[in-house]
Amino acid sequence: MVETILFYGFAALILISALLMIIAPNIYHSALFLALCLFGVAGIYVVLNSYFLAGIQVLVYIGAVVVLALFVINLTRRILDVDSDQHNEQLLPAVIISGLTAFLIISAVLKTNWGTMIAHRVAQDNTALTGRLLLNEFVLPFEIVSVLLLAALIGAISIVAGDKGAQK
Amino acid sequence: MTTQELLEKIKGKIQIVESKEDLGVLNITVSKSALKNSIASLKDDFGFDHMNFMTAIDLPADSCIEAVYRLYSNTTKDSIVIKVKLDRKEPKTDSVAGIFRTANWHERETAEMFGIEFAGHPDPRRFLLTEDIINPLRKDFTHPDFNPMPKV
Amino acid sequence: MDFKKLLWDLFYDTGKPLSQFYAWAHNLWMQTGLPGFILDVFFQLVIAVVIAVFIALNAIWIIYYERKFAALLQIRKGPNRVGPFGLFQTVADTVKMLLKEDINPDKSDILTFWAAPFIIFAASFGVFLVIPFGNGLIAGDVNIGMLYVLAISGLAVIGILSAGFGSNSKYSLIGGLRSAAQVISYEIPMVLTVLAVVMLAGSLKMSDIVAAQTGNPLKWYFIPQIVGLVLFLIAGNAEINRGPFDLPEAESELVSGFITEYSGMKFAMFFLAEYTNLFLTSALAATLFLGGWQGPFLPPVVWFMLKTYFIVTILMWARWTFPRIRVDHLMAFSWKILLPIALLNLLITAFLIKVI
Amino acid sequence: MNNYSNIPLQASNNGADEYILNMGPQHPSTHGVLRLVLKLEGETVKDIVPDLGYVHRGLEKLFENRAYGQIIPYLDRTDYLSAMNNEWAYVMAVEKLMAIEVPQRAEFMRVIFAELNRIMSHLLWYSAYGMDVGALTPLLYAFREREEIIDMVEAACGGRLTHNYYRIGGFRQDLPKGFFDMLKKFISHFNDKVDEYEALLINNVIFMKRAQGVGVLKKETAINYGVTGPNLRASGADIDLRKQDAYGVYGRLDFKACLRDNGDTWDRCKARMAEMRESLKILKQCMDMIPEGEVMAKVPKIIKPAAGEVYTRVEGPKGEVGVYIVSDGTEKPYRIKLRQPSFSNLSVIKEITIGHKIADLVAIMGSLDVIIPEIDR
Repeated sequence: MVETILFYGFAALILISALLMIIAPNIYHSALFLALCLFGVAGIYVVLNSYFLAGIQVLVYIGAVVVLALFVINLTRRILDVDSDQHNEQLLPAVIISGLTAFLIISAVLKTNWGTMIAHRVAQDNTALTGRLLLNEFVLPFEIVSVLLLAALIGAISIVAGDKGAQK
Repeated sequence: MTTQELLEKIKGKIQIVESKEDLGVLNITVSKSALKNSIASLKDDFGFDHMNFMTAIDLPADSCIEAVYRLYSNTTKDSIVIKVKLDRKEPKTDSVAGIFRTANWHERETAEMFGIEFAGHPDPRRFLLTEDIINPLRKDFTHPDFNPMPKV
Repeated sequence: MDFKKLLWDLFYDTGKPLSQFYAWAHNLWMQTGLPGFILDVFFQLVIAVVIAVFIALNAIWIIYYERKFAALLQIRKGPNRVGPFGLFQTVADTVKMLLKEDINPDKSDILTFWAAPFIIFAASFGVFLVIPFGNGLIAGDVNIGMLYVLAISGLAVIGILSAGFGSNSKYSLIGGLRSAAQVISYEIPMVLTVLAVVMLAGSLKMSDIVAAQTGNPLKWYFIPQIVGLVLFLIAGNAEINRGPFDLPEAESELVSGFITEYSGMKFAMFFLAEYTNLFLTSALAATLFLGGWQGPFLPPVVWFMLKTYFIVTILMWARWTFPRIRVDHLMAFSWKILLPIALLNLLITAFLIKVI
Repeated sequence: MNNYSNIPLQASNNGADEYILNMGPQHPSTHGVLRLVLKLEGETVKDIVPDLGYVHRGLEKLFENRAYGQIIPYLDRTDYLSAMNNEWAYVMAVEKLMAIEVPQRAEFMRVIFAELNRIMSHLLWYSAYGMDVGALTPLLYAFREREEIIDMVEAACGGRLTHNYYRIGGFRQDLPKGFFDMLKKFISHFNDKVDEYEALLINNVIFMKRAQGVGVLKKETAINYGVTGPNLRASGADIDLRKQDAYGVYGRLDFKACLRDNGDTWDRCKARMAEMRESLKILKQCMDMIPEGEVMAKVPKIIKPAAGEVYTRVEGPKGEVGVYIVSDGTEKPYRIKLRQPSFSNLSVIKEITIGHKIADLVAIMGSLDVIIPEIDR
């Protein structure tokens, strides 16, 4: 009962904020609504008893990704132009790409046999479980992903540093 | 160094129109065209490396404005005053801001106070005053808002 | 019922009488046949109100304390006019704030301008959920406690950036950007030091971390983690943007940083959040390194407050003594000094845990 | 509104990272009403244009309508932190013009008050500078000692900020009883206090990191810009007017000019700290050497100098305080020009701040120790 109410509440939050994010004329507002949307997703995780995932969702997606987006908006917009135009000329490619993505998602949804996929109720304290899984069964993918991220990090640093060197 | 010695020394390099001693300091007057060269020469050849100030004096009786430059040498501890007489109606002279960079602001202030135009000044904007006050340090300056104190 | 025992329990083992009361109330509620979650929601609202009142009172006290403490350091008297020893000075200031005109600057972005103080305040408000004030005196002992703290307190950055953006002032913008950069940079050494403690305790849960340190002061984590404590204090102080890391509101450079355009109640919200954050950082330091509410003789709540205010005093001392650090030094300090030390600390801790 | 019509600054439009920041005239760290228009890239200062004149009072015009004796109080209001140094420069000029011999006791008193003023000014600089770099406590520490000096000055002349004590030919009145006891007490403990200031702010690691190597002012540049005072000596130029001109009785006193080598912000701070100690030495000597006697020379009732012009200067706390008087033989001066140190000291700011951060700009501005009424006059 409670879970159902919470689920629909968070789902509504996600959908509404996602919609607002798309139609907001101000790009900064869009980013804020994105944060709200991601917060709703974290709420869904809480409803599903995945506290760890919820925490990570807030920490990484809101605390890092959205903040980075806000940061970039603050840095790149013309300082005193409050509204920046979000309409661009590349309407056709945008329509094609989003259409393809929508097709992918919808077909995936349709092909999945939802009836047999009732979630197993995970243990209450699944944080330790997650940790154990990550470092035992899935240690190889975990490490590969971290190496990949490290490479990306070093690449980013080298791009920035190389740019500075060229300026001097 | 006494002023006489100093005068003898600089005579060769600088064309002096008039010179006098005033309380132990040599006062020389140079012509408008020779001003820039004189000051450059005093700085480079005679070691006058410090410009104390630059200002002007309005002399309506002679219908001229005197620009006054005061230089000081940190090594020989001599002072010298260079004066140049400018036409009061259209005061115009060369800027020495290229030689002494401190002259930049001093000249801007003087230009504003006396209406002198400094040719070749790097930044000839108004400096301290608002636009409506023109040449306040000239002797004949009046301001519409100025009410003199009643005589008691 | 034994009244004396109840009193003892309330002071020393607060969780037990509270859970008994909850069970009793729950039973009573269930007899009415209404769904149980309504009662839970009601209790949660009560907890929220209690926390809000606590935040307000605490902020009033902590501001007074800071002013008096600063006065002590600066050989002056501090507030001494309103009430006995100037105790009501902050109350008077708060009333003044409430009555002041709330100005929206021209061309400000109303949504972000208004949202910013609330986001910042909500972030610091949310962290109170997992602060263990005493034995069992914890609003929600979630099993990701420390992670929750980091995640929620990280939300304040959005508020700060929004304040910088929404004010439509360059000073605010620079302040907001500075602050965000600072908070993000210092979050990393902070997480790493917290991680070392979490490894020692073997749990993210706050009550577990406190319990792992036991009542014996020699077992508190400030002994194995003395480096961690120092790192945590530095990083925590930087996270809450207080001197010597008060660059975002650096008065002499940016007027008041991201708070420049705020006035009235919204300004007060920023202040409230600042002092709440000060309290929270100190409370976390006390919980993680000084054994939380544990201690002999005195009730746990008193111990907790004593420890917290001890840390608060240290942070205030630093604020009123040091000059402000420069922005690029600040970044370099985080990335080049704090981060390697924190990593090393984490490594050594992990190594020692495995060996011993 | 982008009202920078008279400011020759333009943020380049192609890159979005350059912008104009208007700092002042009401800003916590511009020391009065100075407006700086900055061109910034991120936080780095690309260009800087000072906009002055917000407190211009037309003093030089006022002087032309005042008798010689009436001018002294106005001078207190230029550099109000070292009023007596300004007065000294002026009365010295008139005395030189009229060839008045000042009594010995007055000469020593002038040195005492000039040095007290110097310490006062440096103390206020120290406290304000602490605020500039974000340390709030130095303010109170320095004001504690400044208060003692002000009490002394108040005992002597009745004024705490604007003294109006020097007169053409000497002093308004002799020192009060007990003045030297106060002075002795002050001298006995002030040296320790300077140590305390250095420990609290100047030698703090955070501050040293901020100040060292920042805003380097080369000796040649400094002289070319007419920078004087501690700012110049911090760059390594051995120029102290108390030594160069040896006016008053400075020739008979033993002290040294406080030189530093690098000319950065930190050196300027250190130079001032050392100068306070030197001033203390001078005060000690004056206390021993001061003779009894008159404090006022024989001066005619109506001061009417002969026609001529004179320029005298003293070493104020901020640098060369000069007064240029053109007299036409009447009882009012024909023209007075005040040459004050902050005017030239501030003009160098563009030279030494470009390429630094805003935080450094504040630190450099503070270390130059400018005071706006001196520039605007």
